[in-house]
Amino acid sequence: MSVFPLPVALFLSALVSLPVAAADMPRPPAEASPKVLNVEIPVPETTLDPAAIQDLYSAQMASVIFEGLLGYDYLARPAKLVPLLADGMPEISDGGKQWLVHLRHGVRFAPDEALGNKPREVHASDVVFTLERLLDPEVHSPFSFLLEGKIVGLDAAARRAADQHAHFNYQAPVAGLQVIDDYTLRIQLNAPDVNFGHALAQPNLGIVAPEVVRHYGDQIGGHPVGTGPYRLVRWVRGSALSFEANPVYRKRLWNFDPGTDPEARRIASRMQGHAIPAVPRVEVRVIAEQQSALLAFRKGELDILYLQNKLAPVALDGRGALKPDLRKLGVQHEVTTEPEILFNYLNVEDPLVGGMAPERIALRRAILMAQDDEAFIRVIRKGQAVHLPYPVPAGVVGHDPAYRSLLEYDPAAANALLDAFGYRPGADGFRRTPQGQPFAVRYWRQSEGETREFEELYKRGLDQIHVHFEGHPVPFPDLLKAERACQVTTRLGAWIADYPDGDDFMQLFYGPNTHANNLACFQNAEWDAMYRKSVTLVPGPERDALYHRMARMLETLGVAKVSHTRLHHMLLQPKVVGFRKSMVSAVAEWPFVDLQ
Amino acid sequence: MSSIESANPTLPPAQPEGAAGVSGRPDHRPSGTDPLLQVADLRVSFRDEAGGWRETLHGVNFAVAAARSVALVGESGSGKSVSSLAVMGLLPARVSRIEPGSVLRFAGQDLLALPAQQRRALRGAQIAMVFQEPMSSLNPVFRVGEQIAEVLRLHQGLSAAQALERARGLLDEVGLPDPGRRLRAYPHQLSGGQQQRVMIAMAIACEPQLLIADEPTTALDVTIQRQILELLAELRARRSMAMLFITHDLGVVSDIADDVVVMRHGVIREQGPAAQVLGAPKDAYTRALLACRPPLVGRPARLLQVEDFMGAVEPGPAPGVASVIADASCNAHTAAATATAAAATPLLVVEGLGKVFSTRQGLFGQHHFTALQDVSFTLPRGKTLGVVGESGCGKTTLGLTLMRLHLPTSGRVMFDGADLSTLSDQGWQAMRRRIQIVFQNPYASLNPRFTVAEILTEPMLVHGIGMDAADRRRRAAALLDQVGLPGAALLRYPHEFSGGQRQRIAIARCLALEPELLILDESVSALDVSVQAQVINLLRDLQARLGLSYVFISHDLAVVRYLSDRVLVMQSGQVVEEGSADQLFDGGQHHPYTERLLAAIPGRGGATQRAG
Amino acid sequence: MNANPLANPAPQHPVPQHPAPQAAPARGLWQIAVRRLLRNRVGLASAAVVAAFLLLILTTASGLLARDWDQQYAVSFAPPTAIAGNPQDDDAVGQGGTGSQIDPRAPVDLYGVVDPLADVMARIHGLSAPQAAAVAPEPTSVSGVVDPIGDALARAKAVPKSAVTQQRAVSLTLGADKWGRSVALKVVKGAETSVLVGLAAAAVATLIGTLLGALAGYCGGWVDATLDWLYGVFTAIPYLLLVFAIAAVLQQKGVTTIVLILGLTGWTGVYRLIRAEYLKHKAREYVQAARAIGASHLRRMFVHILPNVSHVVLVQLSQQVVGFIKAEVILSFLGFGVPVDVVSWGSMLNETPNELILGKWWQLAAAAVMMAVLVTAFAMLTDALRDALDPRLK
Amino acid sequence: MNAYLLRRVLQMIPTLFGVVLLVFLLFNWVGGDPAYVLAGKFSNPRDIENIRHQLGVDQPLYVQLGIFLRQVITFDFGNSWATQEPVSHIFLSRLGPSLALMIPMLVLETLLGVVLALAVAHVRDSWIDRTLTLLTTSAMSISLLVYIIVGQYVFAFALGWFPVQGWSSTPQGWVHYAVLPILLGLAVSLAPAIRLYRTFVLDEIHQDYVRTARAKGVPEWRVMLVHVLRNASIPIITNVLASLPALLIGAFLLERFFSIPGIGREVILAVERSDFPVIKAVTVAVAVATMVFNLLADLAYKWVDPRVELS
Repeated sequence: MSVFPLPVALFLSALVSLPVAAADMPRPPAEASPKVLNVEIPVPETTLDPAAIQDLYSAQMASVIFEGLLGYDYLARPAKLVPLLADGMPEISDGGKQWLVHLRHGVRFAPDEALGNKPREVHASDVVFTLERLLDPEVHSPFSFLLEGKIVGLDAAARRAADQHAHFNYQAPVAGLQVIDDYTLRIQLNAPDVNFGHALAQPNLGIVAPEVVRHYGDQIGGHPVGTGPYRLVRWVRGSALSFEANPVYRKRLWNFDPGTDPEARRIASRMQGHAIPAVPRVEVRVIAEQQSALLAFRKGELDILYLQNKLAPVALDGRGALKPDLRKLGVQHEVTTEPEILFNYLNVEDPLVGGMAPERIALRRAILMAQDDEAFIRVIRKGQAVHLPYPVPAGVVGHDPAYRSLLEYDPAAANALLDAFGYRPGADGFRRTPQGQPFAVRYWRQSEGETREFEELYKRGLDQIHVHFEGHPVPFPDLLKAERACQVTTRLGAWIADYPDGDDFMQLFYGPNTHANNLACFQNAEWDAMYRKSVTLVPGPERDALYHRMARMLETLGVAKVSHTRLHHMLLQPKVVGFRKSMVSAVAEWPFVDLQ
Repeated sequence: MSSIESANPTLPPAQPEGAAGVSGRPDHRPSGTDPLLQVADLRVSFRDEAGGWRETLHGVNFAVAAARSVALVGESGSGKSVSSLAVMGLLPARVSRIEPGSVLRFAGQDLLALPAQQRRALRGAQIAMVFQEPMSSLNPVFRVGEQIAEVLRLHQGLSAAQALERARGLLDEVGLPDPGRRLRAYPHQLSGGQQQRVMIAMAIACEPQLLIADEPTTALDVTIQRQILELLAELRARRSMAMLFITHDLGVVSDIADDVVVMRHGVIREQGPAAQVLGAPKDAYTRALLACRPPLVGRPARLLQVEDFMGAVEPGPAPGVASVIADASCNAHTAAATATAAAATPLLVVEGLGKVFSTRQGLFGQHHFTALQDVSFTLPRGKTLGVVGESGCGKTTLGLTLMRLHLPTSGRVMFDGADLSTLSDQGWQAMRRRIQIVFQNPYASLNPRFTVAEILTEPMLVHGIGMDAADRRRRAAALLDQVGLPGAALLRYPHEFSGGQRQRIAIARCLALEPELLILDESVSALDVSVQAQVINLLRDLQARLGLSYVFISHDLAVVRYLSDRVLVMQSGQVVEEGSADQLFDGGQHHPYTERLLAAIPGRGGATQRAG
Repeated sequence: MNANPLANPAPQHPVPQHPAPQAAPARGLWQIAVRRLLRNRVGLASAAVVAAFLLLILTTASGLLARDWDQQYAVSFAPPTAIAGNPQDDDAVGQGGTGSQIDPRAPVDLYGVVDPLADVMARIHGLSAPQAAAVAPEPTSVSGVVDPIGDALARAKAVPKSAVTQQRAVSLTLGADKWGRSVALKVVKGAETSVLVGLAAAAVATLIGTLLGALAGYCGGWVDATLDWLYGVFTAIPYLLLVFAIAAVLQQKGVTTIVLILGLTGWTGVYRLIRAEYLKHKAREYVQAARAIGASHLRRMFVHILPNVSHVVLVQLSQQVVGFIKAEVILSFLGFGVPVDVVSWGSMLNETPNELILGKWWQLAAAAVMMAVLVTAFAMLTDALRDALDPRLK
Repeated sequence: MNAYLLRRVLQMIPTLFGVVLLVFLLFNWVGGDPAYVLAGKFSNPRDIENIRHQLGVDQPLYVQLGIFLRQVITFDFGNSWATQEPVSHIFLSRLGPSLALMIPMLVLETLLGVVLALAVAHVRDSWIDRTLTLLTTSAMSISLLVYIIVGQYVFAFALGWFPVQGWSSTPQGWVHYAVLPILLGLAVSLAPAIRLYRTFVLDEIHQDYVRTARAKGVPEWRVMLVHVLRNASIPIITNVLASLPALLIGAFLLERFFSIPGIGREVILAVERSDFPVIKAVTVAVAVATMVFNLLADLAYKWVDPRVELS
């Protein structure tokens, strides 16, 4: 008279099936080998195909498996390009249009079944393949912009494939990509481009082997084979990744430029001459909920924690220093600012707030002036952000720490401005348009995640200037779509540096980028002319002056107001040495750290 | 002797005394004078809704001597079941209690003083019980064999195999054919009679000294009822058990009991030897119970009712009510119909009526069940056609088909010259008010959320009878009067009425439409005998006054005979015999099935004749 | 069942009793149920709690209470008064305070850009010079121009920013949330939203379920087959995905959307029960009797059967309310919560994971306790209702 | 029996078609356009168009529906749009953690629920029963979210009894990581289970056969554990089987808070990314599982209740 045979049977079968599933899983830390670096990422990775990667954390993972021709010096501030797979920096000629790259000898792809389980040396043809692949329509790389319009003949080849819905022809020669020998490549650009070196340093242009890509077909994202310091040994998608030192990695020693920074010099003095990578195994876990990550760090389950500013008050005291309990444990703390901007923009094409009539400009400026950046930093960012009025953040070429905004928080002035332009309050206390129509400003945000408090703050701002607020959370894909279609009235935009140059930020308002990155849909001939001129200038005072005018115009016309940039707190267990926050967020630091 | 019993000529002999001693029976058999079971001043209270206690047994005294059979007789609510459960120790805990001072002695032991453990050891071993509903009283998910074996293993410590072997013998003893196969059957695979035999086998398994049988035959068909009674009597004799037999049917008593205890409202009205109580009842209530059953010979104009003996409790239809009925048109109409009844065409002619139910079986297969087959009869105006048969014979299907609540698959129903089965929906709606039905269960056939006024005015509303709400209400009051209920009842809800009163309301609802034909589907079967007599009297009264025709469907032959002019005997969807009511009961040559039915009437030739 | 309380359930064949019509007033089944409910002490206490909540909701809905829940009363995360005086300034954050030092009126270099609103801005800045003087020593604009909205502007500036901060309380009865709003007011106002969402969604779900269930159970045949197919489809789709899908269809965010999401996904249980009830009652003799007297289908469905299954509907309704009040919390977590200008317990609880780890437990406690009290009371009331309405006990 | 099975399986087809149609309409009609997510930060309309073409979402709806139907029939949903991981692999690899969490939870819930329900039903209407009813009702009225937030904070962080989050499917890892989520899930689900099973048991306790058993002298424990339980297990088993398909989606909140790579978390991710192939596959799989388990429930019904005829 057994009553529960079925559930029991299922339970037993589940137990039996566990060891099978375990083949895929990382070992728990309890039985891990002595030197293991445990790190977390807050968002599940998507793919490890460098070309297809679009998110930060996948890029970080890829950055330790793949290497590009160039990279960044680990210690140098501001960011400094250094050769990685290239043997020395490229030789630039033809007024900046011709780049001659020499490849390092003896660099080998990690063994893989696609390569006959043997390591294979990297040749120039692999580089060509990698560059071409970024524009292959079938890859639809989110980072194709790195090369788009830049290399002679490459765009035409890509368009041919796209128009005919055909495969990209990797056999057909591209005029701008000329293999001279196995170790030499000549790249011909359409126009001089001072930032092309940054493009080559992106993890998305980590060099891949054509045989591997062909072997795995659409599953290439699950089989990364690169030349980098680590290789992926276990992968539970969206949950955990285990890396081991790449056994065929070339001999590479710690040798970075600390400059004059004392902290960097301290790190350098300790680490110079160390092997790269120093830690044989890295365990990466996806921890979506922030407090889970912090709790895990406190329990010693994580070695490195990116302390998101929501939780900063738990670990930091009022002066931004570690709290005593953590200090007592010997936890190390590193603060940097993110190379990013967060900015409120208003859609210049919007039927309600858009247009260049003075009263519309006044409305936009009033709305922006009602946004309390200080409250944003204090309440939402828990103080872990820095007010930033300028579109180019610190650490990025072109930044001006002395810049002052025209649109600082001043609700009284904003009210006066609206009064002056005839936006008079109606019976309900909310302002009407000068024509006497009631109106509401629709604030967009993505419905997932924790953007609700952005909306709350925005509403508090509008409440102060008696403008009717309408919240509009939508799923992220819908938000992107609406933004590209210039349907979003206003939103808190965010942009993180793809490469550490001001141009990466200024292009956000370039007229022709409307329906792409120009989210405010701002199109102004004068501004666009200035932008076009800025692209041709080498970073320096002349370009800075241009940038200042461009930034100011965004304010006078009420297009956008840059708000802040986040502080990036890294917490490190005492045993972690050699850590310095990477200047480029997409590059992971762990090949360069060691555990005591 | 039923065929089942006679199929087993070699019944195992009763166990000798010695064997019983081995099986653990305590050796203090009561002496000749000391009764086996002594119930003295038994008072039982139940918790009422307000949380207080209400006494329902008011000091009951009776005794069961060893090897004697005592019948505990009473209508529902008399306390007879409570008494038996008190003896068993099965009264529900927390909501009931036995008041101090009550005495329950069994075989010299004070039952109420026994620890629960010993009390439990008595149950099933020395006092066993058989219940009314064999289907629900058997555990549906265990095989019959396991259930019988359980009691043997519990009380006699037999091994599983031994217990099963004993169970097989017991099934054989209670007359179940092929006991080996039955052991492995589940209760639902057996018929009601077989289930009751299993229950009895379980009860006698440990050779109890006392068997309590609580209405063990009420839920069964008459022929089965007869067999079970015979089986119980035989077992009792063979095993010299004492038996406490609980029933509402005095007819059964004469067949089975040595002594009779008559109860009403928690008090004992009369007790004594069966012959004395049934033959020369001293108590008015006992006399009433005996008198209110329709007699099997003769046909008095009116059945005697309890009130006739004990003074009015419920108002019956006062004679001469018809003259005060307000709605004259109603009577005019029916009176006219009655006047022409004899000369005109028969009201109802049924020709070759058939009904087949189809159920899907398997992927494509269909299973056909023939509920009615080639049923034909004629019902003249103002007359009553009785339909008798056991459950499943198709008599209810016949009634529903006449009402077009089922559509016939063959044959036709001609009502006043119109073929009902071909009638359009509109035509049927108009015709519908002329044919009405009264169902068996007065508790289920009245909408519990309607007041009596709503119940009575609804048919008028649907058929546009009456000028306005006030008029309809007036008519409703008149209808109540007609069935002998006070006008104040209009404001009340069905649950406030007794079964007999509810059945009157159901009849009044039909009368609201001034029908010509009433189909009475077991309409008095669920009622206590005393109430039954009232309703039967009412029906006869209404027929006389309004000229109604009845199709009276029942399994109770005595009632059918009393009410009907002609009788159909049905078996398996077919009419096996038709004839006038008196013919059928005259002792002449009949269809074997009819003979069986007649033979099964309880107490035939016994108590009822005396009463008649 | 006073006459025979042996309580072997035989709902179709209760033992007859003989309450000859008495002088007592007639009692319908509803009155009996109410009387039974009144006698149930636990049920009565629960009803009192629920009634208290409903009263609270009436006061908030009418604006008598908690109208200004959105106002900033205290400093961010001001603790409850009871535990105040235990300063937690160690996690007050200093680094980001830079914003407060910026003077919005200080002149800036336009880098040669022409400001289309230069005149107006100059006037505004000039007018506000007296207030701005303290922090902006060099007003650049002309003064003395009489501005038509000067009064309003002066009023607007009468309260300097720093003063506002000083006025804010350092502790509140139940503490404050991150914006300094009173948790007490939020939890009271949130009750309104949560209960209304629960009631409205339960009404929608029960209405749909009852209608479809009645149709399917009563009509049978192809109607039943079609509705059963629909039921099968709805129950086969995982609930979570159904929520997402319906949320996607509804697009708009708001309380109505939540009600519809819950209602459109929650009807299936009611449907199944009501369908079964209708199947059962359709065969009952009182319905057959109604058919015999010629009552129409609609009449039988809604006049005869519906009142007899209404206790099932009522119990379902109150069970759904309980379920939906809880579901609103999960919807909030999934991003389908109430808009920011509305507060509900779900939106409050959704803020708490981050707060708890900061040691700010009071919002979590307030919302969780209020919700637990109401939901418990409602559930107990539902139980009492079911007992009171149970036809078996008649 | 075989005919019954065949008919039941055939009956699943229209339901499955309804599921397919509903999911297709709901997500294709109004669901987000994944191309915008996949195109990345720098994208232009041409990129979007290209991606839409590659995903096939620029095809007419009926063609897309046809493709969907083919996918359902072959049970091959291709690759995830967001990660290019084969959907079948997503399914298989995420199922383990979900089940490793949910099955123990269900087993414990059922066992404890039944034992406690029997105990409570045995002392029905006593103060123990009333107290437990109040306790379970209160326990049920607290949001799942509160259990998780507080439970994780108190037991994992403050007390340090369990790891805060993480996952591993080795037996040791399971003991290490799964215990707290299972206990929290149990804390949430046990109270409703007890209440439900209590009503099932009470329904049986009032049946006539229980009285018969007592009249036979069967001891009270045997009445409860053998007679009552066997009958009460009919609705219990049905209930347990009916809740099995829900295991596939799992306790997504638990998975999310404890970083458990189960299907529930994957579903939310897929919806956030408009990863239609994953959504479709999960929906269809759960729908099929639901129908299969409904059938199993009916068969189990037949198995425990000899009265049931399959027709």
